[in-house]
Amino acid sequence: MSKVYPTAAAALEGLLKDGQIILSGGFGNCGIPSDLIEAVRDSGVKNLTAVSNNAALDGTGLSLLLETRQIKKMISSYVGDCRIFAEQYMKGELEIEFNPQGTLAERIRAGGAGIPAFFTKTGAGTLIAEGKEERIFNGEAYIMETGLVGDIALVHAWKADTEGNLVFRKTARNFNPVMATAGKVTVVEVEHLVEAGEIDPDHIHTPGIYVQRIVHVPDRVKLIEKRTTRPRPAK
Amino acid sequence: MSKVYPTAAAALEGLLKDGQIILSGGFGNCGIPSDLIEAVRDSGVKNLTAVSNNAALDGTGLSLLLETRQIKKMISSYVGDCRIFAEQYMKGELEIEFNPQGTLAERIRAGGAGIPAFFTKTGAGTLIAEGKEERIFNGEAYIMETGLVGDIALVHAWKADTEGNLVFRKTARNFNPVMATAGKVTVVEVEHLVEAGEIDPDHIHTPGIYVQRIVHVPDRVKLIEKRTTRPRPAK
Amino acid sequence: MAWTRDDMARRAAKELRDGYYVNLGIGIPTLVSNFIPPGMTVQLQSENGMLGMGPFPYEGEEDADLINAGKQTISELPTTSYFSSADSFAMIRGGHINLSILGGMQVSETGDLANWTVPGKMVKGMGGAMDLVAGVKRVVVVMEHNAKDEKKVMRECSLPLTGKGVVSLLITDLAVFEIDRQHGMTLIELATGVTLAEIAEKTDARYKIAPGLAGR
Amino acid sequence: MAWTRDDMARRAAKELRDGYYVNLGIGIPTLVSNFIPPGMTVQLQSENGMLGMGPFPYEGEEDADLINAGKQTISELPTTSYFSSADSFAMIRGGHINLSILGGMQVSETGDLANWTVPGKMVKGMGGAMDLVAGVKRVVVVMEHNAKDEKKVMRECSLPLTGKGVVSLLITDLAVFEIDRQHGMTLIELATGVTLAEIAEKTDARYKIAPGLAGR
Repeated sequence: MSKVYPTAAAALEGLLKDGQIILSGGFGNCGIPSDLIEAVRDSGVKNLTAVSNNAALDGTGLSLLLETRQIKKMISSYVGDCRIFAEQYMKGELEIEFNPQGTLAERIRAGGAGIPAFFTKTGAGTLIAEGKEERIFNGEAYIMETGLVGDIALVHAWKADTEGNLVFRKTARNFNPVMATAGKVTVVEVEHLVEAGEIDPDHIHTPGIYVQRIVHVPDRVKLIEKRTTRPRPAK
Repeated sequence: MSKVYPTAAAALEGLLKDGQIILSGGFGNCGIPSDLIEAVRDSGVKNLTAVSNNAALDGTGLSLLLETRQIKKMISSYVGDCRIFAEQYMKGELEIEFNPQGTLAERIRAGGAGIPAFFTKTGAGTLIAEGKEERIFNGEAYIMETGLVGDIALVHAWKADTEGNLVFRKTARNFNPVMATAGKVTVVEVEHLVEAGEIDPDHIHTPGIYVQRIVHVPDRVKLIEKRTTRPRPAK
Repeated sequence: MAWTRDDMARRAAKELRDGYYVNLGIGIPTLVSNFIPPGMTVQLQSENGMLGMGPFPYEGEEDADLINAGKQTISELPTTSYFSSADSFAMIRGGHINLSILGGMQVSETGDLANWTVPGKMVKGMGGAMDLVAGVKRVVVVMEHNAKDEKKVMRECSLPLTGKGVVSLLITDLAVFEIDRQHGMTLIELATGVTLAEIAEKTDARYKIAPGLAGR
Repeated sequence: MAWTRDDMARRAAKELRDGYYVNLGIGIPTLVSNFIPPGMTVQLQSENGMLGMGPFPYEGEEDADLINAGKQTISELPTTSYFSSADSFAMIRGGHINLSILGGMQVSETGDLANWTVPGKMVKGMGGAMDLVAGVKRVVVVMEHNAKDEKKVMRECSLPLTGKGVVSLLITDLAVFEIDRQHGMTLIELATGVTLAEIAEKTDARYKIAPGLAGR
């Protein structure tokens, strides 16, 4: 039973349905599952709830699914960089649930780890606490947050073996490993695909148990949102 | 400010006090911080609460501190392999709190991650649930467990750099990374010590922020509890 | 003619499916790995932090850093990955393991399992058993039908529970029972030569009899 | 003579200690990294999953996989480690970061901070700010004392809070205040040429005046 599929469309075939919760890795434009998101767009599936830290820049990442109005709700921590997001949100066409970034990450980690709820200090005494159970531990106020799982998780990894063991690269790791744990089905696009046994088992970030389908996307050009540099010192 | 100390005793100097909670990595005899435990023994500190999955075999690991009666309480998931443990426990000289192994791991993970409490299905409807809050999520019973932190965490790693970035080896990883996150002070013994920059930053299991003190223990002989083998196939 | 330990392991192996991730307990469950059908890929999880557990190492290749949850030396496979205890039990608790095969002391007709402690004896601890039965999607218990003259397949367990309503399938040396939280226990197979009367006599639990077995 | 942005960053840098792990927000806080005293080792955390954040890369060495929480390209150091967002915020929430230096819109005399949204304007989201102020041991806010004619150092924040009782030190272009949950706000420094009268006029919060400043 091979986990490897020839194209992003093939890797998603039979999985997508209207109204699903889709988890997507990535931070800004870094480490986003671009090919898989394009395949979701091309599938035409709609009324999605997208869980992702950001919506990426206009014309990239999840904003592609905003353009086509396939997303009805987003759960994110920051969307300030996306114009189309702002437009649809201000017009009331898009529902948004803001979660503090760490709460979002932990809710997804909890979802993947079988933890239905946990307490965190983050957001206690703020708007975020409204409607949530508050409890005092050791004299400090905490609020209860719930675990979050998705129907499908879309993940971008640097390298995978055919067993689905994943390695991420630098800060492109971000939300990807945690999304991989919380999808009922997890689909991964990888820049490098190798045979099982070619990755040192102590270097694996995400064990293959979390990965149901893999597509090899070797040639994707990765975008940089803010290109900041310093001058080279004179020799 | 160097994190590297010349001996295990030096690495613990000024940290130990009677009545502390000591977290110790290791599973059975695998990946236990042997040199550090010996240094705790030699310090004479007492009335300790030891948090560790096991007590190791007689004459090794935490059982050394049982021999000297420095431990008044253990929080563990399984202690069946340790005779001295059984003796002291049956005589009522040692207090024991059994936690399911996954609950123990998650309580420590939560402690290190600033989560005072979480819900888990593990142990619901059993003795473990007694005195704990029970709550239904999605029709299933869960119990509330609390985060756990220690005064000192003792960790065994395979490799460290001088910044305290750690790499573990095979199943000697076990409880070590999570213990490292939950000690107010974390002291690590390492088989290999290298300069900062010599470990690929994508291969680091525990970032240096969790490590306050390091001691290099290159020559320790590692014990095997159950040596099981298969015959080589005939050529 | 009760089933042998190998027979029971062979029967348990029929619960495996291609691509499954499986956790095997100590004792008879460990034997199940000898009966994985050829061509079927199954990855074994060891809850101390490993997926893709290989067989015992060749003599001389034992590695103190490479043990299973039973503390035995084992070996790596090409599919192997390692992770921490916290990550291991996140995997277990999160329902990512397809199947766990465990030993038992008592199983009830509602799927309760007792397998970790006997009052009055030295308590060794539950290890990862409570997490496994609570977290794994499908729990199969393999155990002797009776211990000497004591019944072990019960209306209610008398021993402290490992988990409540967690067992999906019970394989004993005499028979196989399906357990469903709503519909209770059903006897679905008999070991060769075992009669319905013998099961009735040796079982405290109430159970239905699957249609194919009636009259045997 | 109010402090410049660089002056404020230089003042904030005095809060650094050797061996500290520090998270710097966007804007003036980012400038603090230019004023780390020689010989002092400080590791910067970027909440998208990096410790040991280096400077901007040399031209031509930008890497799309290596950005900070402000989405700018950055570089690695010998001390660098990478980790997931969940691990990053476990680190933040768990109190392992010694110091966070952030920008602010309003700070109250009890240490409340508002810096993420203004009612009526487009909501961009709080990102990691709520986690940082809740989790980091010591939170320093650097901001202008006033916005045009609006006061920003308040008895109570009028804007939605980022955190309640979280700010330990407030550095403005005019002054520095210590904030203690029990003892309230204390003015401890004035920018060169700034008078107590000017602070009194421009501040809504109630504050004590540190002994050394009285009469200026």
